[in-house]
Amino acid sequence: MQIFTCILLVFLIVCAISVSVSKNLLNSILIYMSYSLVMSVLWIVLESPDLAITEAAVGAGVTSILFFVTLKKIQAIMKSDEEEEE
Amino acid sequence: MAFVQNLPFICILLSLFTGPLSSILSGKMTKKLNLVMITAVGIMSAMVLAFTVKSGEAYTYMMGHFPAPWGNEIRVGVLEALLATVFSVIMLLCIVGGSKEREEELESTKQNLYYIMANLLFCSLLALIYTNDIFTAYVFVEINTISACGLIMIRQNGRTIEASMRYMIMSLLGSGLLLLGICFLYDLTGHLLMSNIKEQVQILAATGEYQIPLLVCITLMTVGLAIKSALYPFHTWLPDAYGYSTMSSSAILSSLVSKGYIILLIKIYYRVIGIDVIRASKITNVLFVFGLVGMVMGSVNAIKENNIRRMIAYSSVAQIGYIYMGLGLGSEIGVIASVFHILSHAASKALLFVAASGITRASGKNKDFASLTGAGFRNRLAGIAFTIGSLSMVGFPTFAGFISKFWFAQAAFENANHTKTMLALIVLIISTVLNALYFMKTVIRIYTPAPALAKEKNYQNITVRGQAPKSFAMICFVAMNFMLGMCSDPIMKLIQSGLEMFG
Amino acid sequence: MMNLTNLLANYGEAAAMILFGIGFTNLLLQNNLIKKIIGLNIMDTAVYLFLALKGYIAGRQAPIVVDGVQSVEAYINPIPSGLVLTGIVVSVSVSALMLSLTIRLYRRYHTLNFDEITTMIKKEEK
Amino acid sequence: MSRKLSNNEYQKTRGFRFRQWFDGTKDPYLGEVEMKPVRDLSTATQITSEKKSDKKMFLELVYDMKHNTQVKLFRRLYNAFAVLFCLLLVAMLLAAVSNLPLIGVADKPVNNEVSQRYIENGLQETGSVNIVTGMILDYRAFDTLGESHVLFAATCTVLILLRVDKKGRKDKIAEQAMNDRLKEPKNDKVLQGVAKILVPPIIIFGVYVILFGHLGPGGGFSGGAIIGAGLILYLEAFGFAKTERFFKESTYKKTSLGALTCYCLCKSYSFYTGANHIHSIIPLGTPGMILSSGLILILNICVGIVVAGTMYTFYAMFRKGGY
Repeated sequence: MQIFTCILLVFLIVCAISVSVSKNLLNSILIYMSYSLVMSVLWIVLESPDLAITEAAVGAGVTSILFFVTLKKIQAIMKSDEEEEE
Repeated sequence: MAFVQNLPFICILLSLFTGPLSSILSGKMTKKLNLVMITAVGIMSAMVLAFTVKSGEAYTYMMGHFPAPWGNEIRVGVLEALLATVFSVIMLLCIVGGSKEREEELESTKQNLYYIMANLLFCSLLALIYTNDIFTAYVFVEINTISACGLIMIRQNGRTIEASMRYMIMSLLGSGLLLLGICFLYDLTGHLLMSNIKEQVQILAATGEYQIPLLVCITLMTVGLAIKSALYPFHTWLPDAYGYSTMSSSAILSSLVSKGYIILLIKIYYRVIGIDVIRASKITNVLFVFGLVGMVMGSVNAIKENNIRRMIAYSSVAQIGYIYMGLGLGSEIGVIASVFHILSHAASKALLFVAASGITRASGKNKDFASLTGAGFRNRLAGIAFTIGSLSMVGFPTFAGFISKFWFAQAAFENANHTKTMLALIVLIISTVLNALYFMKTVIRIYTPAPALAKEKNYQNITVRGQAPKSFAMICFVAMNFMLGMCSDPIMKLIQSGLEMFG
Repeated sequence: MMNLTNLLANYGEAAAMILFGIGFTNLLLQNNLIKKIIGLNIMDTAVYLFLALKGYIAGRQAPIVVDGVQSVEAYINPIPSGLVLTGIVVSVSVSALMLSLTIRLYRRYHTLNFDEITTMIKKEEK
Repeated sequence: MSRKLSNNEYQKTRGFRFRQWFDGTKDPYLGEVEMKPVRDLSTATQITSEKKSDKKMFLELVYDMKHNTQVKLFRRLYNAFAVLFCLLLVAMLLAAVSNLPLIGVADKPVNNEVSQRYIENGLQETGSVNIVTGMILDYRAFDTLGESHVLFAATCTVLILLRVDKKGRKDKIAEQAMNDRLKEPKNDKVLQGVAKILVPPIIIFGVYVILFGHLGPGGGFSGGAIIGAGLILYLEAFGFAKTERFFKESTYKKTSLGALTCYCLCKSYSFYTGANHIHSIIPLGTPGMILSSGLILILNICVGIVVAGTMYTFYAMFRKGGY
């Protein structure tokens, strides 16, 4: 069990670092999403199922959706700007 | 249990509930609701104050069916009731004073959202004042942050949105540190209620266990709240946020919001960790140094500023420096002076913001100094009010600011550490001179007659009746400043007895 | 100062602190607004991980009463879970607020770089 | 070759297609599925290099690099100090952690009389089988009351920032906000099919999580978020025209006001009776049944409604600036 926890923790740290390093915003968001999922697995390991459900629904679900929508919105604004320029 | 003892709880619930209720009402109705609510809370807090002064001791109020270490609690003493009363008066006057600006600057469909934010902000301030549970304090700190951000950005232009982003980033850093500090403290003591944590911390301090984590946890909470209350190196969000948001927001933010965090810090020092442990940890010295730097640097920046609102905002940075300097002296009297300064600064800074908006309205809404020339003649009441506010800030006798500076000096004199005494006194003098420089510069400018300028730019005179709500607010603020300045003794006694109840 | 054997035993908390540091650095230093917000979320979840580890006791079960067993020896500490539950909701609302601020800023200044926005505002003023 | 079919017929069978696909001679689906034509790589690199130089020019224009070496130096120093500060912070925290009580051990300050009472008497005192739910909605209900108002406050700030008020505004921003769906495929068949299958179970699961919050893991927050996610999926598949039939801004306001009012009233009652030592008349019921644990079920439903509405509102505001 300890080894499993350790692997998850290392994965979390790797995710957190690669979020800040990655050049592509979409990649960062995807990595953050997986970070949240791993976190919710970790919470199941730590015997807190309430937290795991909430983190899976809120952290990996809704927050990530909001990130995606923001990115999409930004791209939409970018596109309409480009059209205007043309 | 007397019925009066229920009132703090009713105040919190009432202000909390008016937030959602405002969401379905129209703009005008919400304004009325908001004013009625704040007035009611003010009256109730005054009754609580009378009750606690009479009974002479603090009491705790169970939030739920479970006693102390298991359930939530709020705690009511003289200091809490006093702060709640003063805060509700100031909040009411700020909202009244800025009503015209709000109508002009905000979109008509977003009027009621403003009052939702104001109600929730007020509720969170009350909860921060009264709560006896450190995690509840964290939750309400977050409400406070979000609703303050709403108040900043509701007037929408690029500046305010950038300022609120900056504000959010800084405050979130602060609340992250605060939350981590709370977690450490919970791990060390196993409690979340302030009184129980204190007992455990006393035991830890006596046995010498967990010294390093305790120190780290004190540091985390102090730094977190210092960031949130804009102590000098963390003040970068402040001038933009206060300078460009609508007037009543700036007044509320500068006089109440940042003070709410300082009060929470004082509460943590006295009721959670215990002031002896804090003194032994030497964190007060750090606060002292940062306070001194803030006092000077805030004033220097204010002198450089060419926009009257931003100048007042930078002056807030300096005044927060004063408060932290008082805390940093580490003595009882220093803290009393700080608490008094919180009240006096709230009264005079709100007055300055209201008066400054009156002056700028008489100058075609220009905020730079050149167009303010002679504004004191065009809007006489605002000119007088601004002068009084400035005098109070500088520390002219008979006004509130003088008393707090006097007590700061007194506290510095009585300090056992002579380097601290010398430093505090020197910086007090320097800062007062700098204060006088920029405030008197403004006062002289608004009383320099400039009929040519007024004619050329077609400025209009504003009479007292032409700005009835603002005049009312200004007169009340001036009266408050006088009251705090002339009869400060009873208030000082109240603060002293309140702090004793804290301990 | 540093108690290394203890630190190794507390490896979970150490990892949480490192995550906190990464999140804090991102929130403070990243120029990109979206990465700043991800940093904020990482920082918050790190604190929650720290708290959840506080409540964990090896060999005990989640605090949901099974078969009427109500002894302390059977379950882990429920308090940290409750606190984290509160915290998660706070952090989702804060990040929604930050994201909407980002959209507004992008709409006006057409960049996600906070430094560029600041310099543009300064130029505007002049 | 021992093939029964003639060559002509054989070419129509799946086996032939499979073989062709396997050999890589021809893609069997080419021409049947729409595919984007592959962009020429050389133009792409050209575009990126152009963009890079544009960016550089822009940066030079904004920062005025030539004349602003001071600013540059300041930024570098600032960054160095900030990194140093963060490293120091982490070191300090690690030092503190190394001195904390060990994890996974029962004998430490956190496991004191507080958690003991929650575990030992929680079932009798709150009626909730899930001790965490009982704790946040009964023992420490004031926190949770504040928390649901955090959500409400955040929704209001998002409304302030992103709501497009239609009244007589036809400027660029409003149009941009409205038009962002024009560039996407509408009525995507695959998405709609998946949504038709998935949305009902998601919402039912959310309702289950809310209603069984006091009996198992879950509760108002997680269940509300799940329902919100289901609504978001529905909206994404079928568009705003369909959702407007049952969810408008006024719906959100009324439901959340109703839920928060109910929450405030319930909790005021229990706070008031608790503090004044009046016996509460609310029955706790038999633990383990769905209608049990006093106010907790009602509070969970209220919180669930607020959270679901909030999540949906966030999404709708981000998407369109309206419902």
